Amino acid sequence: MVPTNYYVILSAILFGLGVFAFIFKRNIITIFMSIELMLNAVNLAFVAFSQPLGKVDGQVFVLFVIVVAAAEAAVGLGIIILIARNRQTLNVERVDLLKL
Amino acid sequence: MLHGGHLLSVLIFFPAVGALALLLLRGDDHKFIRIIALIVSLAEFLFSLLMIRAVPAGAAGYHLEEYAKWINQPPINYHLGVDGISLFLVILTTFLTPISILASWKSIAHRVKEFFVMLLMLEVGVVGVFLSLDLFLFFLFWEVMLIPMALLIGIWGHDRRVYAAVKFILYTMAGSIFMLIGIIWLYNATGTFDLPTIQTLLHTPASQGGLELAPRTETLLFLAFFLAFAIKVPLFPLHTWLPDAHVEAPTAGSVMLAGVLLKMGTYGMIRFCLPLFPEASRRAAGWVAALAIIGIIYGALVAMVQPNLKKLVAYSSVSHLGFVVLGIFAFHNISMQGAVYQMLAHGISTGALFLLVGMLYDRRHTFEISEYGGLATPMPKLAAFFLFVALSSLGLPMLNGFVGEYLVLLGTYQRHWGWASWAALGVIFSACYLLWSYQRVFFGEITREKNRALPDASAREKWILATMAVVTLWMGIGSTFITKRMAAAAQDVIDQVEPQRPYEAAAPSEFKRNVVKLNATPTQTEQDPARAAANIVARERLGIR
Amino acid sequence: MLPRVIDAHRVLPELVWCGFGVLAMLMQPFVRSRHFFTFLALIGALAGTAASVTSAMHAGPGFDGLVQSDSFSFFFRLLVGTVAFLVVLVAEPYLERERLPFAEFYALLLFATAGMGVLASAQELLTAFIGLEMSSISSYILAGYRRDSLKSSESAMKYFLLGSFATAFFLYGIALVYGSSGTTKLTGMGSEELFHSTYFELGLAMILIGLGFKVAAAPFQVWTPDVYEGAPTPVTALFSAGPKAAAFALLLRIFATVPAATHFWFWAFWVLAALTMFAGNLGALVQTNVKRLLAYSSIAHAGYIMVAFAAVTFMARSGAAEAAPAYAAVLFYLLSYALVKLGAFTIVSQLGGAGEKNLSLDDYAGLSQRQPWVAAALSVYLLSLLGLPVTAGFFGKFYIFKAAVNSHLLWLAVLMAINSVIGAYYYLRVIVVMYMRESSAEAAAAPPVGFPLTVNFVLAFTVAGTLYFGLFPNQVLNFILQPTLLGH
Amino acid sequence: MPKYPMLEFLWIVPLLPLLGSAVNGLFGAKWPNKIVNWVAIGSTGLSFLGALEAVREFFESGQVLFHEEFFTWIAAGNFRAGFDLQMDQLTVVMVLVVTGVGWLIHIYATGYMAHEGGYYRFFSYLNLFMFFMLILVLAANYVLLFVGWEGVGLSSYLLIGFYFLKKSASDAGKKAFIVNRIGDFGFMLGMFLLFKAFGTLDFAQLFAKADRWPADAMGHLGTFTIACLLLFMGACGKSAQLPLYVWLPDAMEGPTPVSALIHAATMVTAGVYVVARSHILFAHAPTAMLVVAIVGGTTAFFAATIGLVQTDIKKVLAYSTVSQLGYMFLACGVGAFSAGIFHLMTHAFFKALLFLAAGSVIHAMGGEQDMLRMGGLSKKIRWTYVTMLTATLAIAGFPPFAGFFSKDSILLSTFENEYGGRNVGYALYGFGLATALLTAFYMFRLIFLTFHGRPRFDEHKVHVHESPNNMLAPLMVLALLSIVGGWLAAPAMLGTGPDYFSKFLQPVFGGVEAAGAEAEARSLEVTLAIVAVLTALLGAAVAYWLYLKRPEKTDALAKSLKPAYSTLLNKYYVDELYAAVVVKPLLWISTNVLWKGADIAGIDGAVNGIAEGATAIGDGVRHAQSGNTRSYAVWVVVGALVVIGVIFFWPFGGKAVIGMVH
Amino acid sequence: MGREMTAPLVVFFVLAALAVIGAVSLILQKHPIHSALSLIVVMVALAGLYLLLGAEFVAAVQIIVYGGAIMVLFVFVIMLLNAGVEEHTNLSKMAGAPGLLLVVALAGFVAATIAKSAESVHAAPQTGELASTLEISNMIFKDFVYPFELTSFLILVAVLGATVLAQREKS
Repeated sequence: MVPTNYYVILSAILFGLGVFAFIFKRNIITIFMSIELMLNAVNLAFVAFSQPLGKVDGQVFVLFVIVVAAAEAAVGLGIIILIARNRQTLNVERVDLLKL
Repeated sequence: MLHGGHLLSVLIFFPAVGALALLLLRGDDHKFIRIIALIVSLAEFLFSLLMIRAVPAGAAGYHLEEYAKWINQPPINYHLGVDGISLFLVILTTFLTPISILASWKSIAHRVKEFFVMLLMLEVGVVGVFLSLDLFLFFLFWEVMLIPMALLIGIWGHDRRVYAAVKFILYTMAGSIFMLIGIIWLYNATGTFDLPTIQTLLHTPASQGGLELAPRTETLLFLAFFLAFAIKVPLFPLHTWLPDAHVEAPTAGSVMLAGVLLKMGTYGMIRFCLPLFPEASRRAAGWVAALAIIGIIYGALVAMVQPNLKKLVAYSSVSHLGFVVLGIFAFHNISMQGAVYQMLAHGISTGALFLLVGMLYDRRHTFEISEYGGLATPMPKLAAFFLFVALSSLGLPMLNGFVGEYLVLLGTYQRHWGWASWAALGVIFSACYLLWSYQRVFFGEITREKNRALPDASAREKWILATMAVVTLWMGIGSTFITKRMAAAAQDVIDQVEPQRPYEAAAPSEFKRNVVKLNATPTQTEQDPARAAANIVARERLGIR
Repeated sequence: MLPRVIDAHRVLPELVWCGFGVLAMLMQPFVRSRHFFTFLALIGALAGTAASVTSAMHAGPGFDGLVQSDSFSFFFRLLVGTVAFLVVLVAEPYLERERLPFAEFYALLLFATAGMGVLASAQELLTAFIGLEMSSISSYILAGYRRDSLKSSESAMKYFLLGSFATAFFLYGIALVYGSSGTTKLTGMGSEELFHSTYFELGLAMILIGLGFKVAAAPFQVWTPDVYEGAPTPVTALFSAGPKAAAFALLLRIFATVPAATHFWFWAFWVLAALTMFAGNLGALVQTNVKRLLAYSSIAHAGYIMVAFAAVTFMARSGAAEAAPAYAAVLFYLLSYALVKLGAFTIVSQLGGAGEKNLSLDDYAGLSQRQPWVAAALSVYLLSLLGLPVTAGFFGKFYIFKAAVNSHLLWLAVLMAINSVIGAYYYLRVIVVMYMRESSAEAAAAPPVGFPLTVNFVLAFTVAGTLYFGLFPNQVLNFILQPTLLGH
Repeated sequence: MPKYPMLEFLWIVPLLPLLGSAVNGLFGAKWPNKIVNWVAIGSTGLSFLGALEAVREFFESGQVLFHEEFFTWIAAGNFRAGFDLQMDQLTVVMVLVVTGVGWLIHIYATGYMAHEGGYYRFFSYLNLFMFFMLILVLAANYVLLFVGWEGVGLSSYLLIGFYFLKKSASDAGKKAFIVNRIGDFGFMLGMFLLFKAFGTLDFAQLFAKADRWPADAMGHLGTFTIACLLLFMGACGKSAQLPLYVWLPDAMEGPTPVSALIHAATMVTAGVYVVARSHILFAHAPTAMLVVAIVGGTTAFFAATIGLVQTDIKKVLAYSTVSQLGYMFLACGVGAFSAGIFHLMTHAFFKALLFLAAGSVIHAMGGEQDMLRMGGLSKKIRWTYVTMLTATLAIAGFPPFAGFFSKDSILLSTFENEYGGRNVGYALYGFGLATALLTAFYMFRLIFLTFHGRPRFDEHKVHVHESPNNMLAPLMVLALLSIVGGWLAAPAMLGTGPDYFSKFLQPVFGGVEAAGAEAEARSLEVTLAIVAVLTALLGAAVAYWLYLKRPEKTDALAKSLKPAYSTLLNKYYVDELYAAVVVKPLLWISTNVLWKGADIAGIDGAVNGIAEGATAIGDGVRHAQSGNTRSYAVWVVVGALVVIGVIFFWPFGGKAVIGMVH
Repeated sequence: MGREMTAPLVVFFVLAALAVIGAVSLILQKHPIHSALSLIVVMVALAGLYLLLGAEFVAAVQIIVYGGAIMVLFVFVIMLLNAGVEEHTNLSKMAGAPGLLLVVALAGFVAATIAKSAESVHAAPQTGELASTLEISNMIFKDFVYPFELTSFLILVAVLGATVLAQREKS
């Protein structure tokens, strides 16, 4: 059997990659995708934990997270469209009017 | 729980009511505003005089106490009281306020209503500070008072007023925030903010349910309180806000600042530092005295070379307040009374000096000494008043400054002759800077044409100055009126710092007029024959009467 | 195990707010009158606030421990409800001035409020997460509500990206906590074992990261100034008062319920508090934009509140009763702070003028001459932020100091003291500008900015509250200090 | 009706001049001179009469010491300073001198100042001076004495700076006050020490206690010695002794009556009075006595040498005053207090006379003070000449003028003085005698330069005229006093009786001066007197030779002794020395080190530096806010690391909080 | 690792490798579309892992909602906005090398901590039974009915937000 730790380590790696992606990508959409990656990592952790605990609530949480992710996606893409329309760019580094 | 009616509450809040009334009344008629403010402040002064009756000579402890519950978690109470020390400080405040109002009669022309509102609010804060017996309440007034003062400086001041106002408030806050921590610490240790209660607890041995502070804790607490007060005084080297604040403040602001606000610092030392942390006070005394002495000499020397008249007076305050601090930390009942007296005297003298400087400014719009010269010719009356005030400030006997200074030095000398000797140098330097500046401003030929036609003191100015002069003279001669009322309170403070000093513990006797000295002497047996003969003659003479 | 009526009672305020939000959404195509929506929103906010009374009367755990209706949640529901109510009042003239749709704004506002209510009452991490998302997502949208404004949209983007980023941490923390304790209910995390669980420790760390972001603790605070500046000012007012309070509420509940949290978080709070105070105050020192300055000040105040949290940890050792003063410090501070910030941003919102152009400190020069009452009100707020007596802010700070000193956190208290002085400088700067500088020529020539009745009501309310709590904090404190505050 | 009304209401004596001062000061500006005169002269005259009556009552009551407490002025703890007046024989002398001479000078001043502006002001100040001087001499404790002490200093300041338009005048006034303050510094410390030691500052109690204390050993800095030295420091300031004498010559900037009254007859002798008043203390401090004697003797000689070459008529008299004051201290220093007071009294007469006469000369010359521009005035202003000559003879010590007797008794006491078994008297006597020589020389130089020889001024421009009667009358009275004032001591000199003056003061200073001195002692006295007279004659002769007989030699002599001459002319460069060593460095340090250095750059710099530092950090914090979302994310990661780092790796006790001991 | 290589383990490693590769590819791809596709790979791999964990309902939802709906939305928006290859602006220093170090430190620490502490997750008593969908629905509609209801409002908010934000100006 696969030890739960393996899943959790994988989720940590994916989460880390998500963080990494968030920082290194410049395209807002990609950055948003890296958030989705992080959420996926979390989901993996939930499911992984729920299995040895013998409870399904971990899986339920995943469903909630997916719903929330969907909601976030709707709003986030809305915001991205807004930015693209206002700034004519999707490069996050060009959106830095507010600073200092 | 009320003992003496609500006089103290009235004293604190009456000016606030006046200010509120001013705020709501029409704001365009400046004369009307001024008169209302003056009436309010005069009435306040009269109220404050009523306190004198309630503070009998020779009675220690608080009088006219008021007590009401205010906040129950933590238990903060509205506790007021007056003793011999605070009594006269309050009267000084209420006296200087109408004077300040009169002094601002003409010179404040814009935002008149706000000005007088601020002045009255300032009075509220200051009187509150002096009358509070609850640490929290004290702190509250202590802080509240900052705002009107800062606004007085910042709105009606001179060129660098904003800098000065901000500096003033930041300096003060920097100190007081630590005091707040100290107050809270005390509360945590004692469970109360009530000053007399805390005092009792701290002076009761732990075995009897009192609180004994560890030396380190006590020192830290002492420092927390002391820093706030030292900044306010201001003690060297925390004084640099003062010259700026004074120079930039309008006349009334300077008068209140020098006359009353600085005293809050020394009052705090007397009321809190010494009684609450006697051990730490004793340990710190040497350091504090050193700073005070440095302040005395340093303030005087720096004052001497100021090209700016107002700054000169400001630095002279540093010097004078050094005497007060020295007197307090000499832990001698004579010097303590001297310190309190010096506080009052400085309030009057320096207040008057600022009034005069302000009057000069009203005429010439400058504080530069070099702009003046020879003013005695066009304005002999002002010159005479100025000299009078300068003399009182430099401690000429029979004027108010002497009594305090002399008592401080005398008392200090009894404990630490070295301190007193160094401090007495200030007596020389004060003569230097005051007379030198006086010479440069008033003596000699007129060097600037503008000065030739300056008008002499107006009737209003004459009344203000004459009042100040009368008080100066009265305080110089009739000092016992004040000292006998505060002696017990001062002794009380000393007893709390150093309870084991019996030779001064004897309650000061009240001196009656015409008691032939030889009868009053406790050491009759020590007379030698020749003197004894003189005695007999003296007694016989009394018998003849 | 179907939900009972009493469960509905215990979450009634949120349901009411959501309900009114839905109502506003549904009415939007049919009603054109903006006053109608304002009215609706006001009633909604009030109704929800009133409903919190019912739910407080039916105190107890709801939905089998997902939420807890107790005095604590009652306090926060009242707070966020009142904030929402006041924000509606502030927003009305703003939306009209900026020509923005009403219904959606109010709906989002009510949803956000509901989210905060959930956060304040949640006793289970997933519920809390949903609440957090509700308030956050609404907030993202509200931040970008002025679509045509570059700043507003940028603000929304930054808030959204970083907020989601932080949420992921929070969520990961929940996962780890869940993994180690087997539950997401806070009440289930009392076991001694958890003190030694590394997963749990890491999970709590992650949760702290997520919530630290929400409350703008340094070094997570970076988003705050940008978002606050870019968002429409009434929304900024909401941000500074509402979500932050709600996030603190959740933190406080975790503190109170999970012993291991107090155990693990103490030094983190110590350090974060110190960093946050300095970051906020030092950053604010050099600001010239009032809105941004207030944003930095928000950061600083979060730092002060976190000082109290550090104290909570310390006191909680001796039981909930002992920690009560520290809780009280937080709650009272949040209350006073919410009032003040709301008032301040209201004024900023109103003075900003069309398109929020007049936000610079220079635009406030001579305000005391032009609009003395407004200047006076703003001064009251600033002095309260500064912590001067007779204002609520003073007691707030006082209680925090007290809590810190009680817990022997003297150094933290000293750092806070230093920060108070730094803070005094920039608050005073605003007052100085208002009172001691003369208006610019065009400002003096321009007619005074109008303050409609609604805004004046908000100002009067907040000023009165600030002064009232500054003089008589008794009632609030007595309420906060009751032993059953947290329901257990 | 009380038995002794004047004593009972002794305060009236000082109060009258104060009232006069106040009335003139407040209302005099609008009054004609005549009314001002009436007020001023009336108040002092009444005061003089009151003093006389008080003295009469004092003797009638037969008291050793009259003491009255009028009211308590300062009281704190066990300290009390009352407005207490006392009267004993010493006071009697002083009071009569002060009121008497003062009154005469007031009268003189009405003439002298008749044409000056600020007439009322002058008399107001002068009356104020009388008030304080009376307080000084009547005071029954050191504190009240100090009131008078400072008060006369103030009056002196005001009067020196009377011509306030002149910078030199106001400078001189300021200088006088400040130098006096330096002395007062010592005086105050002396008082503090006395209070510490004896618990009182009342003369009677203090001296009674002190009398029973053991005296300090020789060379031992005990309480008495230190206290006495400190008091003497005050006396040095007030009485212009080395090294604090510098103000007195400058004080001549004041109007001449002021110089006569304050800077010759009364105020400057206050130091001598204080030493005499404290003689019990000094008697317990032999070292202090020696110091007094040495300082007195040195000053006497030192000032006389400067007097030799001065050309300003008032300056000569000023240095002469310093010198004579030195004489008095010399007397006190050797224990001859009554001799000192005796000289104080006679000096008051003849020095006041000298000044008034000089004033008359100046008046006659239309304000000219330089003796080199005078000459041959004896015929034109005959009365002035006669009176001045009388005074000169008196000061030079020719019998039977007053100065002869007082100076003689000082020299005699000096000669006999011992200190610690060694006779140091010879040295002091040598100083005294040398001073006498110099005194005779410069005084006759003054007379010869002023009144004899050819006029050295333009007689067409300067209309020399005799002074009015109200100026001459006081001159006459004082001339008379300068002659007869010393006769009280004559019987002792002639061997026909005791020294009545000493006998008079005996209740104060105790059993001194054996009345019927032994023959040996008297022969010594006579010998010394002859020596002194011969010395004075020598001085006068040299002056005659140098200034009348061979005036051309003067310049030659001056040239040949150039360095010495210019040193003297420049008063040993003491003023310059003070300026260079004390004043300038002090100002420089105050300005550059304390004010601009410590205050502005140091403290304020530090404060502002902190503020700027905070702003700079704030700017740094601000720059973390780059506006770039990615960098914000990095900050979030940093924060995550901080949180995790603190939770997992906190070095200070880590998570052990829960277990932390209270 | 002294563990025997069983079949599930092999599957795990394959899927894990796939997920990691997908994630790395997401980072390395320059074009958003490619990144999106990489993300889909990750999601699919995770769905496989869910199956391996016995959570087939979640796996299904993962594929349908995540891989299907959400990612389609992403791709749609990318197309709509015509997003091109990522620009290379180098404006933020903070996001450069120090950022890399920090992230590595964070991820490394988290992974290491988890790896180190096998303690809390009890040695998996693998039942092999799949959690029934019924169980899940029971949970959602009973235990978590309140958050579930709240999510509906959340969706509402999202819809509202999307319309508010993305609608064209009515000029």
